[in-house]
Amino acid sequence: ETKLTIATVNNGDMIRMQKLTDDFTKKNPDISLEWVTLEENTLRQRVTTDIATNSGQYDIMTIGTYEAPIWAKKGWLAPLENLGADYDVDDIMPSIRSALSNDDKLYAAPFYAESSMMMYRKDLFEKAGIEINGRLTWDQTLDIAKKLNDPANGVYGICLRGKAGWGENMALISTMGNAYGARWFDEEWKPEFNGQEWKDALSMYVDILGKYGPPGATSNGFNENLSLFNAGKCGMWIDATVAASFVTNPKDSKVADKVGFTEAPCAVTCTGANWLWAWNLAIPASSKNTEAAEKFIAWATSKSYLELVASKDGWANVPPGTRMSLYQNEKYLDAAPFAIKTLAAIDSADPINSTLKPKPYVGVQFAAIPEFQGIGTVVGQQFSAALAGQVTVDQALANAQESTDRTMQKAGYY
Amino acid sequence: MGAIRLENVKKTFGNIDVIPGVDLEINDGEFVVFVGPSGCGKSTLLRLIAGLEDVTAGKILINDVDMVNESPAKRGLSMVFQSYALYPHMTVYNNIAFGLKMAGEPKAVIDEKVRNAAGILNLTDYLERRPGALSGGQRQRVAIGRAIVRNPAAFLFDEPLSNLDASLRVNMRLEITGLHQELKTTMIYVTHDQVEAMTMADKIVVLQAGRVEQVGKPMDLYAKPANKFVAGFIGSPKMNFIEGDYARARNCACVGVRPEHLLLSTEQGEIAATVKIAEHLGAETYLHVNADNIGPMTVRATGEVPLSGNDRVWLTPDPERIHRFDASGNAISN
Amino acid sequence: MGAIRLENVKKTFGNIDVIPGVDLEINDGEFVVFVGPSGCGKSTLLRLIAGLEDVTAGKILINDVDMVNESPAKRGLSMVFQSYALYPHMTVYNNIAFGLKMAGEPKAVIDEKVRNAAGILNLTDYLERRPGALSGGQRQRVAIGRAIVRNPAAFLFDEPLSNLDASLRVNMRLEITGLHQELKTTMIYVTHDQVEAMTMADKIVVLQAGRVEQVGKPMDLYAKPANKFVAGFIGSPKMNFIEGDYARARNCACVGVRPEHLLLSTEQGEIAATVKIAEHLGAETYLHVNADNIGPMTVRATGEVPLSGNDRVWLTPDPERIHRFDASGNAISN
Amino acid sequence: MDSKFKTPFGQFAYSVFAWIVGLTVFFPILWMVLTSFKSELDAVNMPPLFFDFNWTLENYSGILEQSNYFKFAMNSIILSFGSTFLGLIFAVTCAWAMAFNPTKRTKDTLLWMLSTKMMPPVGVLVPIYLVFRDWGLLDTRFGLIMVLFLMNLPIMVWMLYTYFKEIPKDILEAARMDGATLPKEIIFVLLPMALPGIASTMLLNIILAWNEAFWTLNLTTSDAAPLTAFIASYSSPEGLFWAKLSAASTLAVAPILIVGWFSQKQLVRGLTFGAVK
Amino acid sequence: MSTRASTLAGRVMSAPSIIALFLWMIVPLGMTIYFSFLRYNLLSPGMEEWIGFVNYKFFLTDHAFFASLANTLILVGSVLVMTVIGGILLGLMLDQPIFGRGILRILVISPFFIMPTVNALVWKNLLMNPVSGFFAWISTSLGLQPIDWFTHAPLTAIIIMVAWQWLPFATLILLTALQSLDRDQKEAAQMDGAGPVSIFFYITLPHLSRAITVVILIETIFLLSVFAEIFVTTGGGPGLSTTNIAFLVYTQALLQYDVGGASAGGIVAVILANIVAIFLVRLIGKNLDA
Ligand SMILES: Nc1ncnc2c1ncn2[C@@H]1O[C@H](COP(=O)(O)OP(=O)(O)OP(=O)(O)O)[C@@H](O)[C@H]1O
Ligand SMILES: Nc1ncnc2c1ncn2[C@@H]1O[C@H](COP(=O)(O)OP(=O)(O)OP(=O)(O)O)[C@@H](O)[C@H]1O
Ligand SMILES: [Mg+2]
Ligand SMILES: [Mg+2]
Repeated sequence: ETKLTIATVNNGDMIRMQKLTDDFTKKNPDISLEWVTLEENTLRQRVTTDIATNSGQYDIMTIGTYEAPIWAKKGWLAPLENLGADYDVDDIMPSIRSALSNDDKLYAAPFYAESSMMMYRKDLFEKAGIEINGRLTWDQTLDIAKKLNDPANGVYGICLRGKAGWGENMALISTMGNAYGARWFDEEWKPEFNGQEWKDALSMYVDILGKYGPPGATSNGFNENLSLFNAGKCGMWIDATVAASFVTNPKDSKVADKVGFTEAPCAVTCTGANWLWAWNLAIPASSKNTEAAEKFIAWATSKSYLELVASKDGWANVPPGTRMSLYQNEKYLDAAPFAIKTLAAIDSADPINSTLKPKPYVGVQFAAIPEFQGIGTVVGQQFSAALAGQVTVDQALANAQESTDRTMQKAGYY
Repeated sequence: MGAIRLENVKKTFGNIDVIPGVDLEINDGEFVVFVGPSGCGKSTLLRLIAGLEDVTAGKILINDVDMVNESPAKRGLSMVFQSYALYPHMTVYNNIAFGLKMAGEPKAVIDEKVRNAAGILNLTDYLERRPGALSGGQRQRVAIGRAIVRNPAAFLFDEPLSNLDASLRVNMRLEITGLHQELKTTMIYVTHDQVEAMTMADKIVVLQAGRVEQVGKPMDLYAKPANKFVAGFIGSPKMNFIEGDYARARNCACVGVRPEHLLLSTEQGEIAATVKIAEHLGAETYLHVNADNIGPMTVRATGEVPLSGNDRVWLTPDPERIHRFDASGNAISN
Repeated sequence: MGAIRLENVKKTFGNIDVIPGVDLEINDGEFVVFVGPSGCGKSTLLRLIAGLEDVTAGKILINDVDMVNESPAKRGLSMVFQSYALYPHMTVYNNIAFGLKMAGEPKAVIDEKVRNAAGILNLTDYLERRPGALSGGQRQRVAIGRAIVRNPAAFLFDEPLSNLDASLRVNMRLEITGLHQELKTTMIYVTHDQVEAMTMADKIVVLQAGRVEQVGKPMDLYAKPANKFVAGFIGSPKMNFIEGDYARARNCACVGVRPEHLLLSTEQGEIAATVKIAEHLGAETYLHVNADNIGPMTVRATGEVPLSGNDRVWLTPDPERIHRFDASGNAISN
Repeated sequence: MDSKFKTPFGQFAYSVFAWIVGLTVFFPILWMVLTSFKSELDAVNMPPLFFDFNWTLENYSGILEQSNYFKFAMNSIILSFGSTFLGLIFAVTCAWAMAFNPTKRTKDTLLWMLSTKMMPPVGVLVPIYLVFRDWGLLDTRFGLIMVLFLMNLPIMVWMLYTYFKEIPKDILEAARMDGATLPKEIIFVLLPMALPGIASTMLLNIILAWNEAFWTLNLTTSDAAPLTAFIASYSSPEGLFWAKLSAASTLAVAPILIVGWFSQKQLVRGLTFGAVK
Repeated sequence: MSTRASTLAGRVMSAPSIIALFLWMIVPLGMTIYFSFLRYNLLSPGMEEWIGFVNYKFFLTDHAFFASLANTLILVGSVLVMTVIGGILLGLMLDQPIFGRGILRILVISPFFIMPTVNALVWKNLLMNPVSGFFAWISTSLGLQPIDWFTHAPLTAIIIMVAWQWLPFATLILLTALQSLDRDQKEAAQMDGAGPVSIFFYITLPHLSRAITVVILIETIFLLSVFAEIFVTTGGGPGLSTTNIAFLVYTQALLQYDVGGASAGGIVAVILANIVAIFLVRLIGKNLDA
């Protein structure tokens, strides 16, 4: 009997998968599964330590689109070459697939994928007489937020991520930066926070969230904002497309039937204005159970898994964003009113060409280099300090520039 | 100036009558000693006077003013505790000065009084030390110094010497007596050591189970104990009590003879006895004997007596100094 | 069976010579008392014999076998500690039985011995209690019981009574003496109480600063102290020492007279003095006097003497019992 | 004067005041437990719902279904008790030596021991991790027990040392005279006498080991993962999660809280670190 | 008991602990010192190279270092002050007769049993959340603006959480110390005319000094490495406002995977901790006969 140790993140889709594994173990009686479920940051730190030290404690790891290319390039991941005949690799969304491949080999299979978009309260928009025509700009969004903001009644104009972290506030702010024409690094790998683009983007962020956001925005991440939105406290919310299924679920959401969806706002450009992220399953090269692990990955990311979920929990709850076929499935489109917008967002996010000016790195809302986690975290902290009013926007940018510069220098980029 | 009067003072803890009712008159300048067996309420009575415990009923008059509802500090008394209760973190100086500081006296006055007290008690060289760095006797003196400076109406001592070793005890006993002669302040002194009681007191109060058994001058108590309890309690070694025929022959329930009032002879006498243990102290000899028909008795003889275990001796009580007690233990006057 | 001989036993702590070298012979069945001022090395010497400390040099022979390198248990001695050192978590029974258990004796034997010891010590009713529920005297007995059951070659006592109150002390003193008479085992007994030393010992060893000052029978030490130190140490109240002209007139550096060897008169005598404090104990009276040209002296008079402060008295030393010392403090034989 | 409150009313009023203070201190825990019985929507309700909500066990059943709580709890028990017992063996002998056979360096050694605790764990994570990997100790209970044991050893030694110092040497010497060998002396005499101190040392260490979250999280994956790892999987899932989080939190702290409540007398009695002479 | 045998036994019996701790200290420390001179990113294994003091230079010139040093000191200092004062007050409170004192004491010491992670989660989400937290409700009920703890007073929020956790510890130790205060001493002071306040400042407080020292020592050891509370709530932010040394080293080690830099940081932290330790030892040497 083979025991697979699987590290997963503690989000709803993954937890649902854990509950459905009977289906897998019935088909593969010689494989047993051991789950290690962790909160995102802890998970990342655990699996990274494990893989980097070649400790081999996990057979399957849940990793993001950030890690996948870096690790694949270092040869830390086993290529997924035996996913089976009916797996249909070509059905995977191209943008995702390219993000997970190296030298044309797939190193991780997407479990679900997301981009970002705007969720808004149709009822409030209607009351305020706002109509959405085409893609919004950030300036327009600012106006709308101002109109919707009504703290006395517990409604805030806009909810955005404010919690520091490269996967939290920086995901959003990076896409804002992209929209304003900024980039993380120039072609020489020098950080560019001293440019006007970043200043515009950050000023807008601090302005809109500081003035029309909920209190405590600096500690709001995805979860906190989801709670707020579900409790009916946000007029708009720009965040991951996966949120769509939660905010429309009447069990958790007070506003399930009042949510509208639209693309994330643009500014000078729409390139890179929405991010691309996927949680993927990968096998560390150190695993001794590669074969069984691949079997499991094939099962968990297959089309039939989607059907399995649909049969148990309904189509609205299947993991979104990974397979094109899903978006051709009428039943899914019926059950998920947000499906089209999600597809559009994911489709339009290109990890390679996500900035107005050329860039040396891969990734929309991150740069897929090992140093980025640290840099992103530090910069994220500076930006949340700016949001908290502890430092000015200029100061925050200068600090970000300095520390990023130091790190890149220390890492030997120049 | 400190005359203290207790009028029907009662104290109960929970529902235990610790002091069922005590009347007592203490004159100004008197040295009064409370004695009694352990647990008889000596400390309790003292603490009632000090105000550290509330009385259950009764009056405590200090200089004719009822102080029952006053706080300890207001009663103008000073207390020396058995454990000394020095403040371990303060220097000797500050220990002595503490009460004056609390009373808000000016610095100069405090300084003068402290140095004065230290002078009386030979503590001048130790003023800057902490209690931890003092010997037992010195600590004791600091505790007394603390009491002196407040110029109290009366001093209260609760077994102040019982933590000291024998020879130091003798010295401190003399010092306190000397102090009393010098200050002439009323002192109430609790002890269960008869030697202290006998040598120090102007007046001894013998307590038993919270009741006053007898009040009087030491020599009166020694010579004319009011009852068997007092007779047995005062004097060391303890008085011999003889019951049975011997007592009946003398018209009483019990005859008491102090060990020092037994005439010893190796030839003849009233009571025949066998020596069990002879304790030779040089200046005197204690004989623990087994008297025929009577049982164990103790004899105290002056000087060195060449007797040892199993020797036969004869004892004759000094007829002048025989005590007789009735069946309920009260003395029958001769 | 326990004869103990110390041969040139030395002990240093760090570089302090606590015992600079002691020779001592203790015969089988003897009751030997170590006395001396605090810190003189009594406990250290006892602990060296017990094996709780290593000697720095010298031999300790128990029944003629050098035990210097044996562990305490192997020396076959029992010790009674000042603090009793009872095991608080064990019953009296187990406290007494512990040593036997450690020696691996069979249950039945242990039981018999424990009950036997308990019988001797009147502890039978308390065997199931813990030490916490015993009185001071009972605890003391348990400690002795623990020592007895092991049938030791000798008992070692380190101030076993100093934690007890005065009257209990007298009783326990008698009990231990009785025990010695019964068991006839060698006993080494440390105390700084002269009464204990005088009354209990077959042989007293007077120590000062780790050195043996004198060894002898109690009465010999009382009557013929080898030097001023022993003279002052043995006897209570302390011997009066008179120096100056008075001594010079008697061909020595210092004359010693015990308080009980001073004849007291209110009319005439050798030395005129003024009473400072008179302590009336009933059976005797201590007078603390200030002798003209000499200074403070103590007089011990039998019975009640009607004197008090400031009375003039005259003292006459008993010429037979005068002690004379040379300049270095050694006694000059009369 | 034992009681400052001469009237029953004074004492009652004071008691009420004290209870208010006490409940305030306790409130976060109370609130956590209450929230764990709410539905997610009730949990975020404004104004907060105190008792008049629909009590539900669904958070608990959800958690017990989703993760193997008992495995985590069992690991917590094994790790905290195991490291405590192991620590006790080492600490008792060491403290015995220090208290009864002190050398000139004893005090310095003790302080040095304490100072080893001042190293920030993150700083040495990588070295330890590498050592653990090479020795195959990752995700083993044994490895974790070793770490927790070493982490708490200085505190244990110090606590026991302070208790032992208070035991009169005489008694150990008496045992020695009675012929007890060293192990017997320690087992039959020293340990029973120091029992309150040992009990509270054990308790404190169980608590510290139970709550240790850095090493237990970083050196385990599943086999040896204790409740700290369990809670890490609930700390922020998607959606409304306060009630579920509260339930998970309650489950994570309940065992130790109950142990603590039942043994608080021991803890109170012994937790002095020699601060009381 | 200073026979050769027992001295030897003492050596032998303290050796295992000392050796174990020595290894536990020296092995990682040695490795850490070695790593601190390397360019060593965990994500680039095999690329380690000797770079001398560069890691130290970077760590010490980082303005994050000074910010986190200050934060560490503020955190430790404030928590100490709060727990000691709070502990004394609670100790005094619990030292009086109260109806149900046993249960009350249980309530008061409960926070000590709570895992730091849980502590942080509960405070952050259930209590301090500015929108639906309990404190927000109190503020709104009082007609005040809810405090946005983690934006406007993040360090204070952390301090409160940590202090809450350690308050019972201080209370317990101080309570035991209070109970050991000789009744005679208080009574002597009463006889000397001292009121409750004077008794507290002149008698009780000096009596507690030893216990306070112990509380300070033990708490400092744990407070220097407060981590979980920060990790769960603020992630060191906003800005650097809640980054302490331990967290800074964490960001180096597990966010940047810069083992070299983290090692240098760790060594710096060890040195700082030892400076604090020397400080404490002074304090203790005076107050504690350890
Ligand atoms: N606070 C108290 N609560 C209940 N009983 C008490 C209290 N204080 C004293 N007692 C009881 O009152 C009685 C008298 O005690 P007290 O201390 O006055 O005796 P004592 O004569 O001073 O004894 P000792 O010579 O041992 O000091 C004892 O039986 C004691 O147990
Ligand atoms: N372990 C030790 N280390 C250093 N010095 C010691 C030690 N034990 C005893 N001493 C010193 O040895 C001397 C003799 O001590 P010992 O305890 O034998 O005296 P003692 O005659 O028993 O006194 P006491 O009557 O006070 O009990 C003292 O000066 C003491 O300070
Ligand atoms: Mg008393
Ligand atoms: Mg001694």
